[in-house]
Amino acid sequence: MSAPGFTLVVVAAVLYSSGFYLLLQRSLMRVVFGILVLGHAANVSLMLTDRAITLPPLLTEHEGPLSDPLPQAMALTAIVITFGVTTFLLALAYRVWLGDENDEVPADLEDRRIGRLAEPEDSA
Amino acid sequence: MADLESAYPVPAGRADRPGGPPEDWEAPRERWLSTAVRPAFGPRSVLLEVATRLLTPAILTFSVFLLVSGHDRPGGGFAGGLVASMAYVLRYIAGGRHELAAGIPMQPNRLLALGLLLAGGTASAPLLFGRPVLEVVSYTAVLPLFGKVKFASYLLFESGVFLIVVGLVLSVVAALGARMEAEEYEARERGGAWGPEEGGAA
Amino acid sequence: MNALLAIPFVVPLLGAALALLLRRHRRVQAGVAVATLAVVVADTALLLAATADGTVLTSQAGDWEAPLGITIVADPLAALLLAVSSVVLLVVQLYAIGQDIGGLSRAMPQVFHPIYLVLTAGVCLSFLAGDLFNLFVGFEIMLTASYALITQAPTRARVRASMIYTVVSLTSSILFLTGIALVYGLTGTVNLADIAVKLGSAPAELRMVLALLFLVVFGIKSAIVPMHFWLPDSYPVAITRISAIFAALLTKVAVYAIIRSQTLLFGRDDISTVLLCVAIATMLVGIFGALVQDDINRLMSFALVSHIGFMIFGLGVNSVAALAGVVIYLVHHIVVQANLFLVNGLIRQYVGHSSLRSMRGLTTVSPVLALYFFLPAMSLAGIPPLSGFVAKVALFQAGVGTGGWLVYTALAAGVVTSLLTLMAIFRVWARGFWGTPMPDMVEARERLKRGSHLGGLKFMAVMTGVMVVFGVAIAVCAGPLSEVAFTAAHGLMNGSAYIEAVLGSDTR
Amino acid sequence: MRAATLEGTPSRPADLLRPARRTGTAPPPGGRCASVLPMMIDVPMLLPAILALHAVVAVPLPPLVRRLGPRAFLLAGVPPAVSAVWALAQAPAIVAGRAATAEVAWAPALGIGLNFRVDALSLAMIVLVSGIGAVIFCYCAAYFHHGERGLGRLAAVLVLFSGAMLGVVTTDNLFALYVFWELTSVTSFLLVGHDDRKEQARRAATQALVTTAGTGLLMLIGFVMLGHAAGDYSISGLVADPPDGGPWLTVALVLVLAGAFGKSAQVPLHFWLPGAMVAPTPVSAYLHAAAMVKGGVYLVARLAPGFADADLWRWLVLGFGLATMLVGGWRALRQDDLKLLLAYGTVSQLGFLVLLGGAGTQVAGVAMIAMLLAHGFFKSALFLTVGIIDHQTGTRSISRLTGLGRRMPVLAVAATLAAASMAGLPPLVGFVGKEAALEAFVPGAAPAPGPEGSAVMLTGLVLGSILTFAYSARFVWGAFADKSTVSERGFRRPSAAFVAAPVALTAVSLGLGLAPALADPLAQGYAHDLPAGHHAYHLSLWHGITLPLLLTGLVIAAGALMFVRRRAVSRLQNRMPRWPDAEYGYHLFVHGVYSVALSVTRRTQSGSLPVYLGIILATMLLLPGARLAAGLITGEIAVPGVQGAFRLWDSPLELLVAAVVVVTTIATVREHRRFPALILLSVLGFGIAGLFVLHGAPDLALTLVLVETLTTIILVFVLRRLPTTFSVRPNGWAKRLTVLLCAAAGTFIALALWLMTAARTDAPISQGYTERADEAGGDNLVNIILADFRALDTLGEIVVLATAAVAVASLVLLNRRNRVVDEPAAEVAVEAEEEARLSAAAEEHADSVAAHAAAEPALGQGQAPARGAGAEAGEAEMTVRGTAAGPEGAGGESRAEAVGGGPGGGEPAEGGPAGGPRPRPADAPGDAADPGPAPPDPGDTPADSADPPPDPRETPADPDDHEGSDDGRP
Repeated sequence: MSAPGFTLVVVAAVLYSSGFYLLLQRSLMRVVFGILVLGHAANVSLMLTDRAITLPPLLTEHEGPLSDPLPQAMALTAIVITFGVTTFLLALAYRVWLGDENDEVPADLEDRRIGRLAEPEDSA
Repeated sequence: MADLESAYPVPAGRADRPGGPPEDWEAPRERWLSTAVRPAFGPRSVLLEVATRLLTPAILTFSVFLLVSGHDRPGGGFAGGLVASMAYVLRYIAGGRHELAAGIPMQPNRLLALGLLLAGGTASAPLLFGRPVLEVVSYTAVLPLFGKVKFASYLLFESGVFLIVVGLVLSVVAALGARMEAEEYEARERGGAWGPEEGGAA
Repeated sequence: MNALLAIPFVVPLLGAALALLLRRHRRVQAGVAVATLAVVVADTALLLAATADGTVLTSQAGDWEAPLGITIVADPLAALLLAVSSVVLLVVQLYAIGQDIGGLSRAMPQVFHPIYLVLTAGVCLSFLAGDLFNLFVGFEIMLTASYALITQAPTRARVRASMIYTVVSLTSSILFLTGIALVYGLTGTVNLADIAVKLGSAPAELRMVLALLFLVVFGIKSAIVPMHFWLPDSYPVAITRISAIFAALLTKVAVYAIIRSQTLLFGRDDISTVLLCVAIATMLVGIFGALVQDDINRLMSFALVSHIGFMIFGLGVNSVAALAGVVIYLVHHIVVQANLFLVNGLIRQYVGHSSLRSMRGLTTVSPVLALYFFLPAMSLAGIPPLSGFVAKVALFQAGVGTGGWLVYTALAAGVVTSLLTLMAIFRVWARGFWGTPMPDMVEARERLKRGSHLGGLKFMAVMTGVMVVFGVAIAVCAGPLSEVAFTAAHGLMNGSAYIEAVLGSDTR
Repeated sequence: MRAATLEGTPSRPADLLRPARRTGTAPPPGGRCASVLPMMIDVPMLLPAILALHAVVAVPLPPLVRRLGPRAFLLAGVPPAVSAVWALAQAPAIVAGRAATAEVAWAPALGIGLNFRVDALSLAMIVLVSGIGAVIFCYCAAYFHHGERGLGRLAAVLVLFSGAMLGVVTTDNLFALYVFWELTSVTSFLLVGHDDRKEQARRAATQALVTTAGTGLLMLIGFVMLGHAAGDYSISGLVADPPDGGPWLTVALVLVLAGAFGKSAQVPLHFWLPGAMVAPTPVSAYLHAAAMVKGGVYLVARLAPGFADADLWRWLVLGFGLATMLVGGWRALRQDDLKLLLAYGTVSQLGFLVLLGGAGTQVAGVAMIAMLLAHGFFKSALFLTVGIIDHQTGTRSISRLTGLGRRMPVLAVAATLAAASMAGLPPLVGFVGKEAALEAFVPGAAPAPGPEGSAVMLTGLVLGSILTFAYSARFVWGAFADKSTVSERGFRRPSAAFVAAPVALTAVSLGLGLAPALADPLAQGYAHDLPAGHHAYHLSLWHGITLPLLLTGLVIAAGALMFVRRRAVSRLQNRMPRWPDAEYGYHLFVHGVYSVALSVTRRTQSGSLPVYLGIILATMLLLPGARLAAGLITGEIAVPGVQGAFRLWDSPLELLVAAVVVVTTIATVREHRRFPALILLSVLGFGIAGLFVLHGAPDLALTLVLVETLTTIILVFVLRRLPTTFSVRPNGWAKRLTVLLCAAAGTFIALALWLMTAARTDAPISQGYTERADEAGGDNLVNIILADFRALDTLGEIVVLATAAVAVASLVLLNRRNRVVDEPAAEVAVEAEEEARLSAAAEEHADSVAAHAAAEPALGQGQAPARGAGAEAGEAEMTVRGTAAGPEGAGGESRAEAVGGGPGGGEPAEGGPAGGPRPRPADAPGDAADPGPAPPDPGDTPADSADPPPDPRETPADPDDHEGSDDGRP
């Protein structure tokens, strides 16, 4: 059979790369944006599995090859889940901001304490 | 504490301060226009408020249509729920938190619980008869006025979805919109620094 | 049969809805929660009894046959883990209620109970899912509930921790979804059994890519090195009952997913070299981390990471005996980790914190507490005759039985890890439990004894005791447990019983 | 109470432990009363019952001791006494070769079973473990004081230990052996650490545990390998039919021997035994003379019949045994503390026993049994003697004791006899054993080590015996002699009951010496299984004028000379170069482990979320990514060809929308102002929706548009609070690396998608949905799937939504007192302080130590005393308490936080029950897990935390440091 159109593949690559890049930022809002972009990316990849442009999977309106409904259903579920979780992440970001007056993801204190402990060790 | 109502009234201790609204302040339900409304974004626009109030029933009706017709046309519980909640979001944007509080039928948590009960109940009902979970039962009746009408249990299930989506959006708007607004208000009362008027997208 | 399979996730959902409705009536709400979990415990016990002989039970949701509809499957492995998890969930629930009675917690009971029940549903659904996308949904239910739980009583530290936790989990979820897209792209199906069949005709190299990708996806959630960093930064910060249940169950569900995917889906492909290397790294890095921690909860979290390595080791050895060892280890570890975190919670109640830097003489402050800590800690270190020993022996036997230099290296790492675990635990014991109690600890104890919340505290202690007894019972019942484990392992290695049960049975 | 226990318990546990399969006679008939008598006859099941009796008695002991005081130890002595009586009753049958067996099933699938088999060797060990155990329990009743701290716990653990030890010597399953073996390690840990307020006790206990459990783990692996090779985990089966050799078998034997050597304190693992002498003296007498340390000897002797033929085994056992014997003896000579003298003597004797047990010849076997019994009796008698001396005079230092012989003549005589047995003088059992031992290595007498080997061993044994004689003499002299240079100390006469125990044990030594025939059948019973020697040898006082007898004469002469010229010996010892200390090795090990752990953890656990996520991405590239790349390069993964499957786009419109999506995505990434980024993001969302429309997914597009709108609105809610611009990371290699990593990860995923979808062979299952849509009754396939075919997913999804909603609400709509923003200044301030300190420390790379010190001015002083050699218990505690109580000192605020667990003092966690409705919102105490406030305790750096590795030359834990007093100076 055939491969999916390469345009969509490029779109997926860009979405994933950008999403990952945003995810790796210190600013929480950008992390949230990253999750949103990655959500789109995942949905596009589900679309990709349907290898050709076809008609909507509505039995009444059309005759001819219909697009694959299952990835669509899964993408729909995924969209909604991403939406729910994103709102939570936003609430969390708000909370971080309430506490810290900035929206950066702070490093773990205890980890840094352990890291600091080791320093005299090394110099000795 | 995760209740909506606790989000709206200005927190205790602030009520009797002169200039602040009374503690149990609530937007008037009956009037077309409320005077003490402060919109979430930007300056107050009477036109928007009226339009919103007029639109709400229409949007809600459309959402129910989406819910019911989902099986045959694009739509369904999600889309319906999202559209319905859009009505409330609009209301909040136009009229602020008090307007929102006045407009919603019940607390979001209760909506969520009811939706979950509805969907979960539909899912588990077949179990009582030894059938697999979520089996769909449909029944076609001939009603005097409507003619042939099909009742299918997935409609109940979809209604659960609908309620939960509405509950989610209301809950989020209440939390991230109204609560934050209330806090700002508080902070301003306190002589705090920042005001909210910084642009607005919608 | 349909009901038996559906109850573990449907009833908690209904319970959650009820609890959410009843949040004003705290006692009723707690009652609903306990009743729900009791039903789940009873149901999973029946499931275990029904599958212990290797039977694979299935139920088709909505009565649509297998690849179209979603299959709910209980094989011995799933049933065993379900049974153990549900007991742990119930005990922790009761512990939490005790804490709430005593007013000893800042968590919000009104939302705690519903979310906890949702978590239960998510865990059960993940164990029972016979469908890859449904597994994803089960994971999401579990994870969303865990996001909500980890932010209970949000302090700065908790918000910070949950940020790390949430973002990492979301990353893994997105990758999981991507993985599903890949699998669907390659096979055109999402039913696990169907995928297993159709992957047979797929190119081997692509299969291998998928196998490794799913290892990464589930590896993030099960905290295997080098993807474990988030765990010690987030679990210990949550309130006790929540870290307990997280440590006990969440990582294990992910390990279960690894086992299921690597045996059923990718059983033909041999990634044992990767698994063994990962196992060695996980064991050592985890336990090294544990050795240098000053906070008991953090120490236990690192130990948790380390001992995940044992399970991955068993999977890497990849024989029936090894998988049986993994199953025993899973069961043992679920109970022991929950137990240790519950004890840590009691320590926090007694001492006010869990930092070894200012803790001495707990044996004097509370001998019972010392006993409660000692037994599970010994079990964790694999000291006989506790369950950890049985689990470790099973894994060691499998390792020796398979042989090969990499396996022996991993075995050596396992021995070193066991020893270092012992050292880490005795560091806690020698510093926190022995010695002259600090004056403020004695004071705090006196205050507790006089306080009005003693009843709640006692209830918590009793529940911790129940968990200790459960842990000991696992060791005592090692015979039947190992029988079931071997049955489960046979099923995993073979896979055909699973596939036949899902696909073979025609429309009933 | 006691009567009830005696009557009730033997039958009850037996009922509980009724085996699945029986090897003995028929099961006892039902009724409980009726079962007592048959149980006595039903020999097999009695042993598990006796084992259970130990556990049953242990449980009520703590409260009983609180009520009755030390007298409760008499009750504690019941289980060992019962076991000893049972063993003696079985003796005739066992000696005749009919081993008693019993079996309790546990986990047969894993080969773990509680199988028991009592033969001659086991019988000899039971006599030691239970017989001497019972005597020591009686002694305890006189030794301890009423109301002593933790006495109940001690009694309970001691009984448990006794049971575990009984298990070790009677079990016939490798795993069960390991179970009991580790139980003895753990119980001994608790016993050695009995006085847990002493730093030294804590350290010695940990040290002993790490050594024995660590080697025990090696042994476990060895067991598994042995059992796997033999296909059987039963010891008797293994010994009767040892598996064929092979490299792994050799490894297995080495591992097993490592366990045995660790337990029996063989050089170089011997250091823990003298350290463990901080335990109460009766405990030492029991654990470190009679029972636990014999475990390794027992294991060696147990396996010798099967494996003594292996060369490696023989040389390991003989070599380490001899070395231990000499080193222990040599070091015993320089001890001033009587107990340490005995401890090193024990090390020496253990070497001797291991050597005899492992030699594998019949004569050596006979000698081993004799020496085993002899050592158990004389050494425990001597320990008990030291206990009495310590108890009555308050010291056990040779240089401070004088004139005790006059004042405690009975004890002196008994102890002298015991010491004589140790020195190998007739007519004591020690002499009998030593004769046999020397005989075993007379060149040509046995085939085993070969003539040269025998000669070397014999020489070594003679040297060791000379040392033994010398330190035995030194013990008697040191404990009881009149020394002119020492003034007499205050003294209380011991009660008769107190002295009875050592006297009784010595009496047994004497009795067995006079009538060696009593022990001979036992010895023969064991030796029977060993590879044959060339002639039968029986224990006897008189064998005629033989080489061993002459050598004994030599030993006595040389030993006496060494004792007389003790000052010269002592000078010689002081001049000897110090050997690298094994304990130093242990500390190096511990220290090394902690350093490695610290540096590993510091390097891996950075605490930074972007780093964590980056590592996850890198892992994804490294595992599946590399695999995909490899497959592409090797051509094993087919790439869709240009002419056939490859398509660039599906419609021009798609290309347009895709271009919009790509451009907005990249613009979103590059945008650093929040609102423009937000708008770009919404455009992106709508673009994706457009793609969905093009691909025939109207449902998806509709939902996405709605969701996107809502998301945007909610983002606006939140974003209006946050800073106008996002923080920007400087351009640098880190950023470039990130870009590269993300681009590679994205490309990998997209490529994989493309390739996998192209490689699909089967039609997707969706066909089925189209066919069966009418059954479900609807036209919108997507919706039917969501609401019917796969409604379970939808159910899960709405649960996620509901949970997220509740989570958002509970996170934002909190009680006022729970809001982070209203936390009191305290926590925030402290955290900020800590933050500042951390960043300061992080920045000053140049001199991190200085930064460290500067950041914690208060800690400077505390560090030295706690760290140094003065880690003596009291002082260390003082230091800790000092810092704890001194919040008003420098850095006081953060200090108070750390110690008190927050402003509420030591309030319990998670909300502080005392807190109630107070308006203090911080759960600072509950949050004490939050590391913020506390700077590290002085002297508590992980490096020296569990087991501080101080300079061994300076530690009081190192027993050798007592030698400062030189030789007592008479």
